Amino acid sequence: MPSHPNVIDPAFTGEVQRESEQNLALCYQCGNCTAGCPVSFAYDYTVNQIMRLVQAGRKREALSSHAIWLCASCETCTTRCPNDIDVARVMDALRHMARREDMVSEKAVGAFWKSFLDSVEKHGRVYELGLMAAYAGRTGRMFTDVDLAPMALRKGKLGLKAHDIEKIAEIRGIFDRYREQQQ
Amino acid sequence: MNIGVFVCHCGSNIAGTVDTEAVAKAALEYREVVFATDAMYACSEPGQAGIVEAIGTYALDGVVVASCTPRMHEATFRRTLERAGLNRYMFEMANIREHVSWVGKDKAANTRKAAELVHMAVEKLRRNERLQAGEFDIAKRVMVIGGGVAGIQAALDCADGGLEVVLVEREPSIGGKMSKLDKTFPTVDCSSCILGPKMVDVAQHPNITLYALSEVDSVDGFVGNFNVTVRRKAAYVDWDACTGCGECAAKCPSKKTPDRFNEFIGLTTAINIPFPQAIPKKASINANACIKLTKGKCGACAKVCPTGAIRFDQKDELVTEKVGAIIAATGYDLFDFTKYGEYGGGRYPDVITAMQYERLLSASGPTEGHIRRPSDGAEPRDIVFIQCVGSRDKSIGRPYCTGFCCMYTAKQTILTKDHMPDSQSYVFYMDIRSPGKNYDEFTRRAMEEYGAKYIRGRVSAIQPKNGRYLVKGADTLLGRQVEIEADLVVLAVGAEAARGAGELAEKLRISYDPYGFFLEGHPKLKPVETNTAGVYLAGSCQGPKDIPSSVAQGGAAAAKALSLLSKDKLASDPQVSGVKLARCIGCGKCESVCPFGAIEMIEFRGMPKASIIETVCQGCGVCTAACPQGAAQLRHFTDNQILAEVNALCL
Amino acid sequence: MASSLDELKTAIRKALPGLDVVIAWTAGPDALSHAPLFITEEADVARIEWDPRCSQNLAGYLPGLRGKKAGIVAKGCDVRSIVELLQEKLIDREDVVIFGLDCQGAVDARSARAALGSSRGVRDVAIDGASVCFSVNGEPRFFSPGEVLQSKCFGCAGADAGLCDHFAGERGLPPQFGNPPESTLERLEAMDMEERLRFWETQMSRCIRCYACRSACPLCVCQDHCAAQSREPHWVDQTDHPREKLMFQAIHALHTAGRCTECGECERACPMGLPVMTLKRALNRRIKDVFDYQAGIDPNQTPPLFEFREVETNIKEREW
Amino acid sequence: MSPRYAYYPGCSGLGSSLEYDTSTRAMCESLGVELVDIPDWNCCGSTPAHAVDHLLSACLAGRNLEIADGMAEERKLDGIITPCPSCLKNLKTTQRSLSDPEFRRKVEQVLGKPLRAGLPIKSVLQVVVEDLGVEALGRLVKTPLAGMRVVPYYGCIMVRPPRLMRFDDPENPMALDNLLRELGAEVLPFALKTDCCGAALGTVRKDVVARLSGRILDAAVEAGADAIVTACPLCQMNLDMRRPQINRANRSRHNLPVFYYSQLAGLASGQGEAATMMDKLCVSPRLLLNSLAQHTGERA
Amino acid sequence: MSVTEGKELRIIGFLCNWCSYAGADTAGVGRFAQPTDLRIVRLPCTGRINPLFIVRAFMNGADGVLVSGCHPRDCHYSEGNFYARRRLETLKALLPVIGVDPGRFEYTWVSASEGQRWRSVVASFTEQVHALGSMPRFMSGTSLDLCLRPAVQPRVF
Repeated sequence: MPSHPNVIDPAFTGEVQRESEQNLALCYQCGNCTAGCPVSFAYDYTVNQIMRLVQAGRKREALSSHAIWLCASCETCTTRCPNDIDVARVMDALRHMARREDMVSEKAVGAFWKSFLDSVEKHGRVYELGLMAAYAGRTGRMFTDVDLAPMALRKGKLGLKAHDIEKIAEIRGIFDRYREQQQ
Repeated sequence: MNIGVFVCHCGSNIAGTVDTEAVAKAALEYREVVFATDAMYACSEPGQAGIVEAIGTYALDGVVVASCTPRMHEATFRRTLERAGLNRYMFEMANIREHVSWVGKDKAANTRKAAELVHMAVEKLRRNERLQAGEFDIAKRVMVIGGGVAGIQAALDCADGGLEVVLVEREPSIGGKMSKLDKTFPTVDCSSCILGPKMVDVAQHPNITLYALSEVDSVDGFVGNFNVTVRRKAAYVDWDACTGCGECAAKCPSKKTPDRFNEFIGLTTAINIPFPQAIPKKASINANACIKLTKGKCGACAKVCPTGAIRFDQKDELVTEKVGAIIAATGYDLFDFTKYGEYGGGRYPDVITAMQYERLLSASGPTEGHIRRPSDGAEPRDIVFIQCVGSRDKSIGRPYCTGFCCMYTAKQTILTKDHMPDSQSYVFYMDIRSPGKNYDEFTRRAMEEYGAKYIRGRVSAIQPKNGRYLVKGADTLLGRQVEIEADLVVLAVGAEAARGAGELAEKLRISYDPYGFFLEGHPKLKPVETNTAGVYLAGSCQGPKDIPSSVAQGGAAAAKALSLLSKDKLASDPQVSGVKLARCIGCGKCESVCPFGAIEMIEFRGMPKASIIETVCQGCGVCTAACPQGAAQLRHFTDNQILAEVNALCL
Repeated sequence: MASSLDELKTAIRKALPGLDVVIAWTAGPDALSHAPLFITEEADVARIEWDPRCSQNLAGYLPGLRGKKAGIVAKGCDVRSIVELLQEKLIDREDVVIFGLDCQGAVDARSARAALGSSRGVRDVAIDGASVCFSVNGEPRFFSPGEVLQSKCFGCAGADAGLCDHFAGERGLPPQFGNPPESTLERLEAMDMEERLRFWETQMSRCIRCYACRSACPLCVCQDHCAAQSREPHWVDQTDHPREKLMFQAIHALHTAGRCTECGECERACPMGLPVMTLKRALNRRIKDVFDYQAGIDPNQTPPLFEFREVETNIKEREW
Repeated sequence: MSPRYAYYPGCSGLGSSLEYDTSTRAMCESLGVELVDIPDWNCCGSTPAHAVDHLLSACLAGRNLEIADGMAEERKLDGIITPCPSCLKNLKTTQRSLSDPEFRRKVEQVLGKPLRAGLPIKSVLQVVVEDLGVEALGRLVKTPLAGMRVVPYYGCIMVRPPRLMRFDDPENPMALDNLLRELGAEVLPFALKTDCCGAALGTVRKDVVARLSGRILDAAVEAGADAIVTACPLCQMNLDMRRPQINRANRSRHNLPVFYYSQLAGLASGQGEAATMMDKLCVSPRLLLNSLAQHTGERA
Repeated sequence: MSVTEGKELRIIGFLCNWCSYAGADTAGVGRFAQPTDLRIVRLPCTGRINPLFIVRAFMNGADGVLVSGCHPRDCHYSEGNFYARRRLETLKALLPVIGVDPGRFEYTWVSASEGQRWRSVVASFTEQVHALGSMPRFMSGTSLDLCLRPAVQPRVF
């Protein structure tokens, strides 16, 4: 775990609340989210610790955590939170902020998602073979899932050609205008 | 009328933003005001003395005090008037503190406003009447609803104080939740050993009438004169004849009847006496399980009963009791944990409630005090206790802390170790709440001496695994997930309002909170009173409580009832409605809107007329606003008094 | 209408032996408006009149006859007043015999007089489809319904609530006359707030405080205990000021809110021709919208101001 | 009138879960549910889009909603349905977020079109279980799956979060249980029916998927199942195609097949192995299908 | 507060003793500053309010009338405010017909603990009445004013 200076950013809590539309003050640290989280074993911080980091205004630690990128969005935490906090949505918000602040710690996850969206932008739909190639190129992980390829190809589960949609210009327009609005 | 006006400075509270001297000077110009002055603290000893003196000197008939809200000192100044020989209702207050000096910043505007409020008060006072409180007879009896430990205490204290007591209990025996407990915290003494003698006292007290297996059907009347109709449910046994010998239960062939007293973890017979120490010790038949009552055949109990007490044709019976006061002590119910799907929603046989565990621990329980898994009867080794099930959980509408679960869970871990030295208890908790004499020491003992492993975190899910249960929790102090394989899981279910609490509150005309707990008159200063005169609260019906608090509140409610009924007559508030018979045309509109049924139609010289039952009228004035002729008038708030206020303000 | 009248007379003759009195209409001093007739013996029956000049609502006489067996001749709109009296238990159903009639519309005497120029020489009035025919000195003069009929005849529901003990003529929907003339309420709605106040100031300055509106109202049950003249409580001052007179009209409107059937007796009786039913009409409209209630329909209902719902679905309370 | 829905197949239906898409279409046809493909539909954005930005996610999903809206009236559509829970969650989340006028304005700006998004959005499973009733499927059964012991695996988001999905019990869903029982299979209690398989982390964190999916396989075997039945393309891929990776990581030798429920529905109603694309499954169901055929043969 | 500047208007409040009067007290205890135009008449219950009090107030020249009671279901007398709601809702139809702008009359519910809410009700209602200005007065006749006014008008300010 990287060490961080004990810097507290009081505005951070409010930013997360706005972005996620959840009231973080409702969290009383019962740990139910952690208890039910399937990916917790791979986290650097448990979910309730992430919630605590946000409550405590510890922006760097929260946004550069690995946990937020390993969250599988399975919604177990949201479903069982006794205070009705949409915890998965808070994790979403933290990812958005980490990306904007350039603090993505799980580069591979970030890269995979970038490749995924690039594929969507290019074809309108996900072109799985192209996605894998792009992801491999971006991360240098040339052998990712290469063991599955023969089986997938044999079963016809990996389309060899992209299914571009007809009005691909519309999709590109969406991405263009989205990027414009972000600036 | 000679009116005196006293304008209070309240130190600088009023005088800081109101020119009190100018207000007093203005008041001298109002009709019939013969004296006006300002005073530093009107409510103080010298302030009141000044009022008394002015009443004598200026032969005042009425007084206006311009000071704080009447909700604060109206009663104070009314007593002052009485000391000076005036009628207490010849008094009006102008609220120039809360409604003027504390909320307005502009001194000129405030002063103008204060003067107008005084003018309004003077104009009303000019139309005030010298009202006299009436008196009415009262019944020196009290009804206690609910025979748990709080109700038992209240009943015994009232009875010892000389009142006749009617104790109504819904179940076949009194004793309530406490009678189901094995031991009590923090002394670990036997629950039935300390409660039993009190239950026997109830049975033997000459002043107590006990209606078990009975519920309140309806309540009417008012303080001092309630008429309560009690439904005595059919036991299918003549209790006058039943000796409680138990022959019937021994012969009953319906042996697989769910056992309510044992929280459904054991079985009983269709006819039974719920537990050995039951009071009254009488048999009753569960009509849903009885073969005779469901299928028409059998009747084994009737054949063996030595006194011939069985009555298959028995019906519910209604009895009406006249009482002067009512003490509600209806207790609580346990949270239904099947709402938690992640804990199995009731599908896992060895995930049980703490009360069920209590019955397993009890020597008089279905396992005779041996801890056994309900599924296979095996003795468990690893036991997980989960706290806050149905407490502090907004998502299922139970945001409050039940308050006693931390303690009973600690007790149960101790008893577990006592019963099974090789066992291991785990407790998942969020916070340990143990304020109280010897309470925190007790929870520490559970950990330090009895080796209970406390883990700070909630449990997310329970999953069956290899005949055991995988309990998936978190240790938030460690920042890790925790998975424990348990043989038995005990849920510390929270308390919720007793079923039917809302309906009873409606009958008693008392308020209840969103969760169904009855509302006390004031959270600090009237903890056992309600806003309905003559109705008091004891025990967990007001909010979850442990045993000592319930007993204390039972005693407190009894003291209130004794004090109320120590007088021979009660005074009635004269600020009630009255009907001028000459104006009334008998149209009955007032009768149809009265929320209290305080208006009856009478015949007067052959004409229909409305008549107010003054002791029932609460003084809301709904009738006055409904009467087109203005015949019904709420005293002290008559049409003319309010019109005078409106005219004073607007013309 | 002639055959209805015969039917009516036959029914009354038959019922009269069991009744103390029957109230009907007969020719009165005003050629445009028939007067009430109190029948106690059979000879009176011949004097009964039935034509569009039978405008007066006779129901208001019933509470005064309480304790007697009374028959009453009633148009559809009059029956609604009887329903209200029953609802408020001001009359006893078993003591009242209702003779219903197939009304074709009733003349508004004031407008008719204005339209004709004078009431002199009017012998007969008949309604024929879309026009009202006055026979004046043997000459027929035709007018449109909007010129000479009562405003309540427009959109008449003809309801008798199944209440009539006898019915002369054919039951069924009365004639529909199309759009009524513009009402005072509609005129007021076109004004701004101050103009409305001035309107009432002008109107009320003409009021002579005769209380004919109140005396004519079948639902003004208080009569000599009316709040208008009492000092305990002292709602209205005796000063001759439009404000006090309007205050009385507000009292009348609010006291009859949810009970008024808009029978129009108050305006018919007003010697100054003041639009005193306007306030009641405004309240009724609201009561229909908010409480979905109309007076005079069902004797077993409770008027809306004497009951409540915990959740009032049509009330939109303001958020602060 | 037979129900008619706009159908959103999702990207995986073109590739990795072709058999799900194909068998779902066949099942709907035999149930009389008419599917109108959303013309020129695009990817909903899936997990990457909502994980990166809500606006982008809503715009990608929103375009599909807009197209469906456009034809709703003309084609008299009862709603939008999709077989994929992940697509479902994205479409439903988008619909919900659009109730915020400020957000809707932004989305419409990026889309360049106004949005109504008023059609109800459901999973195919929900329509079958709630609207038609599993009995409707039961009536089609020709060769019951007798003797087949299965555990239903719902995945995380078919029923979660409950306030968004509004379908079945979030902790103990029974939709698939009841459906499979109707097909004649023996449905075993399965405690892990809503536990996570690792979802989209497969490519980047194989360790996570190996562990989570491994647990599900362990539990299924322990329960005594012959097969796992699922309703989610991602779950199926993790449990099926990634099986070698899982077995390698956990040193396990699990070989029980993972079906889509729609494949089994087709099989039971007599559509045959080819039509239900049994050959597309990576872990071969051959042995199980053989014994099923034998079982049926014996009874006949 | 802008409305306190300039001329005060005449606003009458009819408040029930148990909830809203106590709520206004709570606002006072909390020192929640309010415009000074409002004068409060204390009644046991909103069910005591005859709508004619409000008509009377407007006839007498009030510029605004505010009624406040316990929230529905919280009435001290259990039903008073339910009757009040119906009566006042009916009154709303009468006022505009006689020339009283609907914005001059409002009713609401404020509990004993809602001091802040009371403050904002008073502030926004006062502002609303100020936006409408003074209630137009009847021009004819002055005799009544003389007979109902106090013998001598206070003129000390």
